[in-house]
Amino acid sequence: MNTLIAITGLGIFCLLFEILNLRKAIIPITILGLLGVLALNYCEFGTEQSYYNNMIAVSKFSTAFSSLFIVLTIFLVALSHNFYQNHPTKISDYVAIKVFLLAGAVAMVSFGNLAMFFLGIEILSIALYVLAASDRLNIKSNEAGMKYFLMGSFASGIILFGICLIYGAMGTFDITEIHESALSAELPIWFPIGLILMIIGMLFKVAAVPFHFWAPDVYEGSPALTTALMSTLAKVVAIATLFKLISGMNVIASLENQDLLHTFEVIVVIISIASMSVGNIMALRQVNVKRMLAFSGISHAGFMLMTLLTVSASAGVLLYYTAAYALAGIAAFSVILYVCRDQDNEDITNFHGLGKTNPLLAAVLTASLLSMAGIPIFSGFFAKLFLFNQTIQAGYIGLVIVAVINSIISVGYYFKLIIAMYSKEPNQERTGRPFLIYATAVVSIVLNIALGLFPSLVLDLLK
Amino acid sequence: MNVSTILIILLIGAFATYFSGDKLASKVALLFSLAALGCSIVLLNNYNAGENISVINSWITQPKISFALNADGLGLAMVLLTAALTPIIIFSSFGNEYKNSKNFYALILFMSFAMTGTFLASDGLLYYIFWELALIPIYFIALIWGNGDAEERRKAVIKFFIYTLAGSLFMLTAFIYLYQKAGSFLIEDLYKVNLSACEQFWIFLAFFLAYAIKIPIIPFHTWQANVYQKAPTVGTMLLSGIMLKMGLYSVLRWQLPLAPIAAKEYMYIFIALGIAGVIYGSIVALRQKDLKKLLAYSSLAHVGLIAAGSYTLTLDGFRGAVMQMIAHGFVVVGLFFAAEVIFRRYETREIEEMGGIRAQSPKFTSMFLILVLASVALPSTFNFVGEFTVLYSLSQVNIWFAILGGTTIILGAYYMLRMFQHVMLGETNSKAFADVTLNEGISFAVIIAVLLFFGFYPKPITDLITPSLENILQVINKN
Amino acid sequence: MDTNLALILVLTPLLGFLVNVFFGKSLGKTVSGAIGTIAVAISFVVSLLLFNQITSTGKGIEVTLFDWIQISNLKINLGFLLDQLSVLWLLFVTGIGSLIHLYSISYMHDDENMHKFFAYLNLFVFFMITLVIGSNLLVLFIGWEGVGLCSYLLIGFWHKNQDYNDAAKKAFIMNRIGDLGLLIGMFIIGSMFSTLDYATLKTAIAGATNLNLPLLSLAALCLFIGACGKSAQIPLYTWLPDAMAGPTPVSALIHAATMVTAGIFMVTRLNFVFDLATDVQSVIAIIGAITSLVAATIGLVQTDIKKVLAYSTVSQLGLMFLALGFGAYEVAVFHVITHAFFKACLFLGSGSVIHGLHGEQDMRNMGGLRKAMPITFWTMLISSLAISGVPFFSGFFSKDEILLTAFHHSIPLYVVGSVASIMTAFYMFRLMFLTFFKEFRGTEEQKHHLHESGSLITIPLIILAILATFGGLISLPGNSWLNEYLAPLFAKATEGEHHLGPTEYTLMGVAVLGGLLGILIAYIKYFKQDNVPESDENITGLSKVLYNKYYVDEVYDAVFVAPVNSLSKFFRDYIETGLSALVFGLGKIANEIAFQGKKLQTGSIGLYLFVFVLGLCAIVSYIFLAQ
Amino acid sequence: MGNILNQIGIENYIFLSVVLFCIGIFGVLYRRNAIIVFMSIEIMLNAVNLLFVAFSTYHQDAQGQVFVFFSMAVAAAEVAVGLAILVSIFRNIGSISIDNLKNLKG
Amino acid sequence: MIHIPDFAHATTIQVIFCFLAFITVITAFLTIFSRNPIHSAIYLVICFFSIAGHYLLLNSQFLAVVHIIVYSGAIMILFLFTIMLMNLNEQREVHRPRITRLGAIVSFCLILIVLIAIFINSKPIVGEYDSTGEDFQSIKVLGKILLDEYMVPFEFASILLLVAMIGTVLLSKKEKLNK
Repeated sequence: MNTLIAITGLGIFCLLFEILNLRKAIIPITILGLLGVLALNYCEFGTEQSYYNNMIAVSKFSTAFSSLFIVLTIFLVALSHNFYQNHPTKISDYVAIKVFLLAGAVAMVSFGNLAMFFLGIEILSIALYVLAASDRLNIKSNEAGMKYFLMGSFASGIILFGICLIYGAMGTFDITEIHESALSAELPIWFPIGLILMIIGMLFKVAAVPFHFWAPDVYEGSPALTTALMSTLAKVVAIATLFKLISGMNVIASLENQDLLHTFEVIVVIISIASMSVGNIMALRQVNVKRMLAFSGISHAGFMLMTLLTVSASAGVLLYYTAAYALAGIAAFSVILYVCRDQDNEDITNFHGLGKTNPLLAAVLTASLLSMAGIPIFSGFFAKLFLFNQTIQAGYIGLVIVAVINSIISVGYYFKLIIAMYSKEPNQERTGRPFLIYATAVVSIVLNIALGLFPSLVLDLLK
Repeated sequence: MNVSTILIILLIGAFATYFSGDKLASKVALLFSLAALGCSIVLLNNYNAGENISVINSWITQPKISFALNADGLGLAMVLLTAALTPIIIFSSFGNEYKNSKNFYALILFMSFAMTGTFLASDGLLYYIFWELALIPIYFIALIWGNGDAEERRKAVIKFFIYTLAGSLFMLTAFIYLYQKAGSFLIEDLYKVNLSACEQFWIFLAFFLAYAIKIPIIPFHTWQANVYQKAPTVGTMLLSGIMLKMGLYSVLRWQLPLAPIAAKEYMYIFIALGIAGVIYGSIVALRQKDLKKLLAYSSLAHVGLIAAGSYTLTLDGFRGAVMQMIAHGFVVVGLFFAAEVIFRRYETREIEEMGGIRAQSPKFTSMFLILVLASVALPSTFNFVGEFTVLYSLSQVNIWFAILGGTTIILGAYYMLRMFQHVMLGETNSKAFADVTLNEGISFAVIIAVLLFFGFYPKPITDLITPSLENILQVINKN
Repeated sequence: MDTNLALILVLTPLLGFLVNVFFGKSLGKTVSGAIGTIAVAISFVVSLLLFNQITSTGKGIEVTLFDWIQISNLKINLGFLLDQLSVLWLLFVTGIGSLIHLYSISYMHDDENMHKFFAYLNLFVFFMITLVIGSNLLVLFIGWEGVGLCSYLLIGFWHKNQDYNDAAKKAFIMNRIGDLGLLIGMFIIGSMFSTLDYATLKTAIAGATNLNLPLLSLAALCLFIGACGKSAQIPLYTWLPDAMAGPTPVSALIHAATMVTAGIFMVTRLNFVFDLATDVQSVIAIIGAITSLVAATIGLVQTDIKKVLAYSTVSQLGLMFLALGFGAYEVAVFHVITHAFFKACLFLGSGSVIHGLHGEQDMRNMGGLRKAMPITFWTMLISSLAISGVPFFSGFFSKDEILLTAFHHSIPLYVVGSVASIMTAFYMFRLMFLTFFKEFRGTEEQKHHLHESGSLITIPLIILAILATFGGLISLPGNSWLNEYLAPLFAKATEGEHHLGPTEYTLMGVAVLGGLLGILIAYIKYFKQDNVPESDENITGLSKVLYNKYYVDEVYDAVFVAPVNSLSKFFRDYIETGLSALVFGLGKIANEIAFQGKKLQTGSIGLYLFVFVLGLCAIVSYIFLAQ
Repeated sequence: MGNILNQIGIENYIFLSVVLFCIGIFGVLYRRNAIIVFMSIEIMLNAVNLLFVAFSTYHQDAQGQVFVFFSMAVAAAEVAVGLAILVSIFRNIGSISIDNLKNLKG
Repeated sequence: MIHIPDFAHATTIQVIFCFLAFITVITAFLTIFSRNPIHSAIYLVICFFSIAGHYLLLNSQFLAVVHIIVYSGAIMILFLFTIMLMNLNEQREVHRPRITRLGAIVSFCLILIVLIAIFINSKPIVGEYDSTGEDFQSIKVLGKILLDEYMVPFEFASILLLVAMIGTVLLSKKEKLNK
């Protein structure tokens, strides 16, 4: 709860700084503030408490994921400095929106009441609509914003409908109560329908097939930093929320009660397989790196959805996977931001010869791509390992084999980028060594590798 | 002192090389690789003295993964192979200039590190990690410092990477499955798992896919020739000299003991595949125009035989396979180095453009010839010891295997001598060919010395590996 | 003491090799030649000592150096067995070897790589000694392959000529085919008796109760294939004539006197195995007889002086195998020894001729050398008489014994052998007449330089001629020292000891008459009628077939080599690319799907939402309506 | 005062709401004019709001109605942002047809 | 099963419900089908009013009022302003391809059938709808719940609005480029 309040306060401070003409201080202060929030959040870890009539329920799950979100936001804010250099008057708005977005995100994983969940997801979505369209003179950005907005509010409508049906069945919005009564035999069918509709809405947010169409377009059109945010923070938030919804409302047991569990699992398996396959195969032919990473994100969503098959045991795995994925994503995007800052597109050709001009960044990007591809010592590998382990334990060996095949396909496009960096001649001058970008890139990839070397640190958090 | 020391030396070496700058890199790398060699020899002594040189630390609690390195005779033999070949490979590259040599040599040491780890790891997952790690450096070495048309090279290298990764991911799946049964990735625990025949079949197949691609066994070899051709010679040496042996070693260490029923059941098929590789590789090698490609196919033939030996599930087969691995490691490194020596002078790998070198460079010719002869397993070279043992074990399974596998001594002689004839002999070449330099000579001499010494006196190696191979055999035959 | 002696025996040639390899160039030609010769001579002296010891004690010496290869059920030592057979072989290997080394000092003096030549020769002797004295089959195999290697090196000694290199390669590969057989034989024996050691094997076989005879026969057959390769028997004989590409001393040493007899040595060594495999023995006899006939017919029309001798060698080896096939090992050994003497002499003589003619080998361009090279002529004449089986020369005794043995076992094979000997007599004298009689047919320049070779060449010739003359004394019919000497080796009672009765004398007479008949025909054809073989393009009919060696090379080429090569091309061009395309194909399929998939991503919100709704409907209806 | 649902039945509210919701979806799919599409989304949200109120009565519980307030706030916020985006698109390309938004594809 | 109203004996409330429902659905359709955006907006306003009527029918007067204020008063005005600002009329509307319309109709029918079918399939609510008699939807109660129990979401909604505000400003603010 304190975390949420602190984050909101920080957002408001950001706006105040603009008024006070302390524009230069915004980013450092925000970063410091977020670090403070992180510390605060860390202090809350381990306590199980609910606040304000169970509006906010702090648990290990929520604090752990909140910490991850905060860390990601720190990186994203750090990257903002260079990204918004040409928009000095708007920087406070951008940063504030990001901080508020974080507030929404934290609310989404620590909600104790569906109202908080809905507001959280709407804050997140609206902030993203704005950020996606924020390059207002750029038609692509407009288009991205519009597409995201239209489809996002459509999905919001469906989520809302789902919430409504759940309320109709339960007569309450409180998660704990829902959890308790989810097993009662007298439940009207509204409850599972509502659940499914909510889950579908969340599947849209995580960009799972067949609700994924927006992702590549929006990722491509949005300003690069927004894409970074969407592909790391937003995706992680969405999947974590979905997980929390399912575990928090006792969905599995409830569905089992109604003999729907099997079909539900079939659906999850199909969506997971479809997401992986579509994401990976479609990424093969992409020339725009952001678009490629969008498809890669779709495929990772497919992987993450596998945790839904083993909800009771896989919270730690999900945390680990999301952390690994998001950190690699941050590292990759900081390099992309650097490379494409003066370009009007993000085509692979821009990366030619990066290995020669900026070996460090090239190494970071390589490492992050390797992590996403699941090559050992990078945390991406362990993430996949734990995930596969969990899934095989649950008996879905076929799914794992499909996942394995998909991992193989994914190497194809990740390595396209690596090859471009190392084996082609540089086609442009790359000057400047912006400190924040370098720092973000290096720190995030170091964190990623550290996670790989000591997976237990994160994995055992949610035991 | 335990086995992790070697790994630490190599890892530090990789970083030290990177930070030592382009000028010093090669020397620093050589120094560290020699240090690793020294360390492994000391460890060998300690091991022979009965000291415990294994390491086991818990690493990840859930799932239970340990940082476990265990050196038995087999592992040590392979580590020694790696440790001995790495300095030779590094030293052999002294005649070449590489751009960004600090990266280059650091990658070599890193690869050596990963391969050593593979040979030592006694935890399934740790093993897998090292296994995959070894892939990355060679990928970059081939991609960045390779030769030939850039586009072709990219294609070949990416194919190699994806292909090998594909195989190993199935192995990973198998490991995870085994973990479910054993509750641990430790090799002892995995050995104890009781699996049904059907489960074993799939496990065996998954492992086979990984190893068949890495070794390679036909028809999974298509990456090999291209990559060997495109990679810089150092990369080719690493690949053929050590990395292939990872696959073969793993067959013995992991595949067979983990799925013994399947191994016994399908033994004939896999032996047949190995032998098909022998014949096929030899025949394809006959008409190769590119020297490195020819050597690649010869390698295919040889490893086919080694694989066949491993799949016989007899002590002789195992022993012969291991000895042949070591011998082949040295020989193939030497042969590729010979190709490189020619390339340094003639700037070509096309056999047609060579010839008439012998008259100009007697020393080189002699050394090359000895390597060629070792490669065709002339008695008194170490290769013969290995090949004889393997063929003997095959004959114990079925005499036809020995006869078909034995065609390698005919076909091998055919293509190698044919190659030698066209590369070295004939009317004196119009282009001048300087005889080997001292550096080059030392590399050759070391390799040849090793081959001849063990050719006459393989006992140290036999004694080293036999107990551990017996253990493996015991696991295989436990039920 | 014995160990040291054995080591000196083996290692001196190796030392000579090493010295010549590393320092030969700087030592100068004469010195390196001398080193090579002395190294072999020392071995010869040691062999004499050993011979002495063995004849006095009558027991073999066993030397074990160390464990070599460990295989679960058989342990292979690196060890030596010096018994009657091996010492006998040693004597003529090192003895003739020394002579040929001596000869080579002069013969090879003009070659820039003379030190290498001696190095290789020394290496050969080293391997040959190893072959002979190895205490088990695998040590024999070291030598076996080692001599093959040296043969390869020496055939291709003039490496600038690719034809020579081809010949060398061919020799090596043909040998390797045989080696595979030998290996398989070893495997079978090893698995049957758990040993490859001669002595142990012998006792094991003697003590075995229920032997798996078919398997043992298979082993014997495989071993015989090995022998075929090394000793140039059908079907693996074609390398030997080609091997004449090497310098003539090499032909004398390796391809006449020593290496090619390794097959006979091996069979003799393993007589206890072959004795049990009677079917295989018949095969050996038949193949030996056929080889001897076929080679002899080819030899009839060859014009290259060395080729004639080469086919003669093949033919004689065939005769030896004929004897082996009948279990008459000591007869074969006897012929090996006499053959070594006269054939070495013949080769060295021909070398002397070639040397004198500066490399000319075609007999059509010779003639009348008798006057210019008297010593060469006389020594060669003696040897020719010996090989033709003219009485009281060494060849007479040995050949006669073979025919005698054949007669006792199989009349048809006897006939074949006899015909082959008649032909031998014919072509040897054809050679003599064409080379030494009549007028010189070469160029004026050659004629101008005609001269007798130096003493280093003639001395070995003379020694060998003497041996060729009197070598037969070691096994006179009815009173054979050799048979007694070798008797401990053989499991069965000796076969060669024929009681000399009327039949035997008749047969002897027939053989002598046959030999003389051959000489007579040659005399009439090439001396009286003054025929000179036609030049290549004019040869027709049967003689064309013979001249082209029955087109065996061509047939082998068409049946084995060409298919393998075209298979290789096929594999390279189609299978490899096909497999590669298959793997790439998977990637291409994925790419193609991606390409099509991209079209689905039209950018139209309407479509996206449509799919969204469809997905929603599908999921909801699957969960709630599908039941 | 009796429960009004006794006379109408919660099912009917559900059906009405579903129909309305589907009309909203239909509108989103059917129209290309972005403004009308926004309106259709509003219809969807209103359909849900209606159901909330009906359920609120069904459970005799005010929480459902409270939720409607939040839902309205969300709707208002969405519309504001959506229209802002729309306006900037209109400024850039002079059209509000979503069919013109097809630059990003593939 | 669908409870078919017995029109003959329909109570007033039932009649009103049917009427309102009819209005709602029809105007919703008309909103979509109108060529002129202004007409659409006006139909939508009518639709909102009819929904407010439903609220009144369900006895939640406060919500009805708020609904009218927010939707008709605020949101629709925003729509109308925008429409007018852009000077939209029928001519602006591009021709819709037939496939789009077909797709829209198909998916409409599909989702309608699916959802209706599910709800019909479900077991009907039997028995009386209980009425506690307690006041649960007066302003007083609502205020209490909203500002007490739902205080946090209430506050949080302010952040939502703040974000929307900042966002809107951000999207429409012109930058001084050369600063």
